Amino acid sequence: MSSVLAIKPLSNTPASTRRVRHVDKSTFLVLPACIVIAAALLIPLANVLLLSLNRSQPGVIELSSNFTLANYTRFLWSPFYMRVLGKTVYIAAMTTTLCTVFGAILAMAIWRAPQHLRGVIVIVVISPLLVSIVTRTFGWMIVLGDNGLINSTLMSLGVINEPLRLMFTDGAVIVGLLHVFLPLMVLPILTALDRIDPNVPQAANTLGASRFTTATEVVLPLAAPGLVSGITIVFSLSMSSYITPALMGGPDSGMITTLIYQQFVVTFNWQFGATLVAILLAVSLVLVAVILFEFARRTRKWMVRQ
Amino acid sequence: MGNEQFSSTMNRRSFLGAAGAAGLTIGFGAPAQAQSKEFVSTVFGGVYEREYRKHIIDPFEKETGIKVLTKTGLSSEWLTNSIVNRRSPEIDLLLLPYPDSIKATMEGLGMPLTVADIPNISQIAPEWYDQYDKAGIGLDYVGYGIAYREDLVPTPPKSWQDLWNPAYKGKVTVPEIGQWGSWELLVVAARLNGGSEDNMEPAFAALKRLKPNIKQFFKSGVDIANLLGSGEAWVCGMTTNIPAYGLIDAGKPVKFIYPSEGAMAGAVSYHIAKNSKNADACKKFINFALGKDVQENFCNGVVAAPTNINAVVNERTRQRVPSREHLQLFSWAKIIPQMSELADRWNQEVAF
Amino acid sequence: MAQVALKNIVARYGSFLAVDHVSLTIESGQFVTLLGPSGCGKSSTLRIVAGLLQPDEGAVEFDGRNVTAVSAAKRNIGMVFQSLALFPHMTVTDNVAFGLRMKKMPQADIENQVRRMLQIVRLDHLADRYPAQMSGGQQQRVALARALAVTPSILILDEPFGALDRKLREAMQVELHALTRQLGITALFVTHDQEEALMLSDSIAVMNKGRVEQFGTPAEIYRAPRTEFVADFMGMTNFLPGEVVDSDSSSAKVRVGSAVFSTSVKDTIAPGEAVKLAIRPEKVMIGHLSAADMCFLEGHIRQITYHGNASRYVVDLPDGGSIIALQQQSPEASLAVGSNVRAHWSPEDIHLFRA
Amino acid sequence: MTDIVQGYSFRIVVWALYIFLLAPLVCVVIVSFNYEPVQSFPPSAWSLRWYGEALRNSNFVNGAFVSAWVALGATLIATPIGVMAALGLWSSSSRFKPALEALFIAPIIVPGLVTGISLLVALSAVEMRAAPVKLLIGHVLIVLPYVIRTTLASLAQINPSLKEAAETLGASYRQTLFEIILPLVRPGIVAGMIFGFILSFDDVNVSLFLVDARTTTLPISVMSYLQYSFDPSVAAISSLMIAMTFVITLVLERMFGLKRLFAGH
Repeated sequence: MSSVLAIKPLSNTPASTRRVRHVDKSTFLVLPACIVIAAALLIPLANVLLLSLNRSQPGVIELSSNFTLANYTRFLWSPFYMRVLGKTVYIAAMTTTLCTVFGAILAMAIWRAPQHLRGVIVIVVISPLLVSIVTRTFGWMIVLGDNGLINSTLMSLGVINEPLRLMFTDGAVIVGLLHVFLPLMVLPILTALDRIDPNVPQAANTLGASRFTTATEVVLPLAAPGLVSGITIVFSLSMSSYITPALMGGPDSGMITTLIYQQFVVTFNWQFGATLVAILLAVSLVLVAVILFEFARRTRKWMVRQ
Repeated sequence: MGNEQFSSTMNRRSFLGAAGAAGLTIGFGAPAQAQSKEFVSTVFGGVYEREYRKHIIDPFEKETGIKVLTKTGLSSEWLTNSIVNRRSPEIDLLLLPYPDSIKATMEGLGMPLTVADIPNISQIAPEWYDQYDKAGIGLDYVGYGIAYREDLVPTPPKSWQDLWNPAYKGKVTVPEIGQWGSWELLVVAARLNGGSEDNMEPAFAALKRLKPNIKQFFKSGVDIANLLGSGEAWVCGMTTNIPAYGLIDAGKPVKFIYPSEGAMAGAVSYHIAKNSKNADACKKFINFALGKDVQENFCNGVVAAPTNINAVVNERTRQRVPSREHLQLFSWAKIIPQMSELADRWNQEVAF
Repeated sequence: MAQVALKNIVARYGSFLAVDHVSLTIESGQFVTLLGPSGCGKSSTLRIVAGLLQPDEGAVEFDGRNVTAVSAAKRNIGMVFQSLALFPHMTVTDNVAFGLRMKKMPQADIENQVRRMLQIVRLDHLADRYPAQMSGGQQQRVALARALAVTPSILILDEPFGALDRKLREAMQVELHALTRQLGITALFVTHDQEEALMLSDSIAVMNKGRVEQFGTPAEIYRAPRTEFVADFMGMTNFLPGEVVDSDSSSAKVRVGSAVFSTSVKDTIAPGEAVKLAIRPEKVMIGHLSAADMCFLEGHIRQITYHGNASRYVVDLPDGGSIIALQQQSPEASLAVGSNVRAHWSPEDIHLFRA
Repeated sequence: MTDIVQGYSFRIVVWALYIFLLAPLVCVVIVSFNYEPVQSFPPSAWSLRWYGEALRNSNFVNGAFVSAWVALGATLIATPIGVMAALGLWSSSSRFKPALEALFIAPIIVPGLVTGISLLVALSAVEMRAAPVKLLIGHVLIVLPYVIRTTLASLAQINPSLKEAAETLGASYRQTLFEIILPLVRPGIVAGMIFGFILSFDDVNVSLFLVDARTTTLPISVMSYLQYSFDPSVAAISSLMIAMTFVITLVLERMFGLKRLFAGH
């Protein structure tokens, strides 16, 4: 209902947000980052992605001038590749959703914790990032494996007779990704929470809101910039994650990156590998843009004005 | 007037020259010299690197004064790097495993190696020279077999065929496509079912039948150690002796066998980059590494079989590596061109 | 302190005209208020004076010097924002000292000036507090001290008391009034509250739809509103439609319904013209009778509300309109809801506007 | 009543999350003290053997230094660039803003392996062969998105009139930036730097194609080591990393107070 209002042209924004000066400064400010990304990522990447327009030729990495869309049609007409793409998006979406929920809870717990405990809790939260992925996976195997802590506990309690299959499943991939990406969600939300006027949640309480309602309907919307920051980072990383799905996933938990890896370093089919990268990039960018746009649409009216 | 023009051009040219020289110095790390004092070689990590250093690099450096800079990482990266930097190689000497060694051969990355340059080649079993089109030379080989948990399996496996034993339901681990052993597994599966390198079709039907038995496709040696060590998997369907004996030596109830049909071979070989500026040093080094004594010491250290027919390894090593006669070799040159398709079919029919 | 002049200022947002040819002069030491409803352009005008917004046309002059192109940072102004905009990471002292540091004043002078300012706003005991640790009124005074510390050419206040409770607000108004007069500050104040404007200002500019409808002293604005809008905004809530039946240069006869009233006018209004009569509610009296020289309309009381010091009557007129009266006395028993009464007022309390 | 129930369930979930985060890591730390030469759990005998082994491994030690320098260098280069970009995005009302935002996330959308290969090809083409430079370029890409995103999140919550207030008090754009805006967004910048540093330190995929014989990072050394050895020295390295982070954090806490790092005021 409010969408028509929300996408009003910028010229209609209220007087106090209209800036006349510094517009040229903003161009100057984003320039170095644009140059870095263009020079270090876009140009080198374009160089490789152009190969996707060549016929598949394992072992050949030079661009030829015979362009074709064969690789793209091969992808798009294959139910198999589309299923892998679907699975990739599904796992990334699940990871991001769980990460958002639990990240918000953790961030609020840290926010409300006494100052002197904060440092310790923050280290607890970022510690998964400090352990090499291979050892981390081994840790998960100890916890989730057939003879792992969870299964042996449940079996000794008589809850189950056969070990549950926890490791090497899609669920394990999501758990593994959640584990390392949680810090990337918690810290941005936390920094956003720290800017909230403590009176605001109290005001909600006085209006009869429960703690849960206060948290979800008052506090979190105010931390929206942190949330969107975390969501875009976690979603992007999940889409492009390779090692965790490879090590923790089951026989059929492969994601697009698994195939990309194969094409680039195993079969040396860079043409098709580049096609997969182009498709992954396009899908991820569109989905991230949707997230950013949706966020902007929902908060445009109150965000900048605090 | 004319002179001024000339001198300014000169100045600019000499400035550019100096800048170029500075760039080269940064680029190559050290200025190239007629008598190479060092070269870059690849090496696997862990125990392999330790033994390699101890028995080959250190004695070689001591003897010749040539420094060997080692690059670790993944063999597929070394190969990619060499293809990309073909004109001006970053890696002088490639030590490569299957199938990257054959890919390098087919890509023509390596320069021809001759007995004249490397006299010790004459002592090397011909298969480790010929399959690289004489542009590469084998250093050592290990065997692929089956590792299993003695304490957990109902009946111990004896042949490749036993991987399909229904008693191992959900307890077998085999390599992920692209991992060491995966192509060998495909060839074994094809051969067991009337196929060959030229007819890989039967492999897929066989692997589809294997699927119920598969717990997990392993992605690395650590995976094997973790899966077998923890008992998550009982049987590892295609592994070299290295991770298997790693577990056995650690006291795990693991056994390793070479199946009755024969062991698949895992060989590593040297390839000198065609445009290497340090080819002389590399040749000296290869000759040193292929010498009988060096081979014996090194192979006893990493527990591998020597390629030098005169080298005799100790008892422990002999028990753990397959004999030359018991090896099942196959034509990698026929498999490599099919790899992209094979991987695609594997993904669609076996893995996903 | 400086004289500040706006010359024919225009500001647009796309096709929307926010400020429509505004010209205004604020004499040195004067306290001028821009008064108007929200969206009338008063905030844009104020931001143009501050240099936070570039006008599309026109010029801003400080002491006759054109400063239109000068940035806010170089105009030497002091501004109190609606949200106060205190720097949350700085103590009171650091907040007040900020502008002086920007001016590269020697450290010792900064300390003196900050101390003096905090004494003026009576906050010297809270110098090391952070804004978050202070009450709303205290924060307000910090904002004021910060703006005044730089001895600005002009003090600009953007509805600074909006967030305060009534009592605090009144206290702050008194304080601000005393302070500006004591220091002889040129000030530009923005509010939508007419009482606040009347109390604080030397002059008031009433704005509507981007234009200044009237500029004058509080007394002028209050007593002699020049337009219907100003009259309405200054609390003349009774508007009766009428028609001029006879007029000369100083007086006019106006018919309202069946009644005809005489009133004095400043310029001639031709007979037959439609007009509106405006009368302040406090000038309207309610009774059963009225004196002979008074104007009156008859109707019946619809509503009576008690306001402590006054009673408010709504009298419905037979033609469908109504009239509001504010009486100082308590309601009389005879003046109950439903009773027929006369609403009457003196002819000089009538303000006439062309409809 | 509901508040009490909600309070308890909140606390239970939070504790469950702490356990979730720590459980696998505690297992790793326990494994690192195992005497056995393969990773196994629970340990049969305790020992510090693998710590000694890990610290004697020159590849690990040198790799740790290289990783630390590369991560630090990349963070120091990327932070000003990223903060500038975030400031630019913040003050911009351009139509291209969403596109730019997406562009700035692109480095983490592209799989690291592909970034690495692309850089290898491109840098070889321009004859850039110094591994430290190549690694720095790759790792600046790793760090940049985190700094931009977290700074942007902090900026979004600054009251715009603070900027104007500083301006009316005579502050130049630079002074407003350094005295008002940057101190207020410091928590966001610090969070971004921490992520950037850690993820750069931990990176395998981008670095794999950029290291050379002289300059190899710790994660690459660890990965290579695991090709032929399966002992707990890698678990020991990981445990050392956790311990070191604890120590560094404690020192930071003593010196500056983490409060100041993670909170605006």
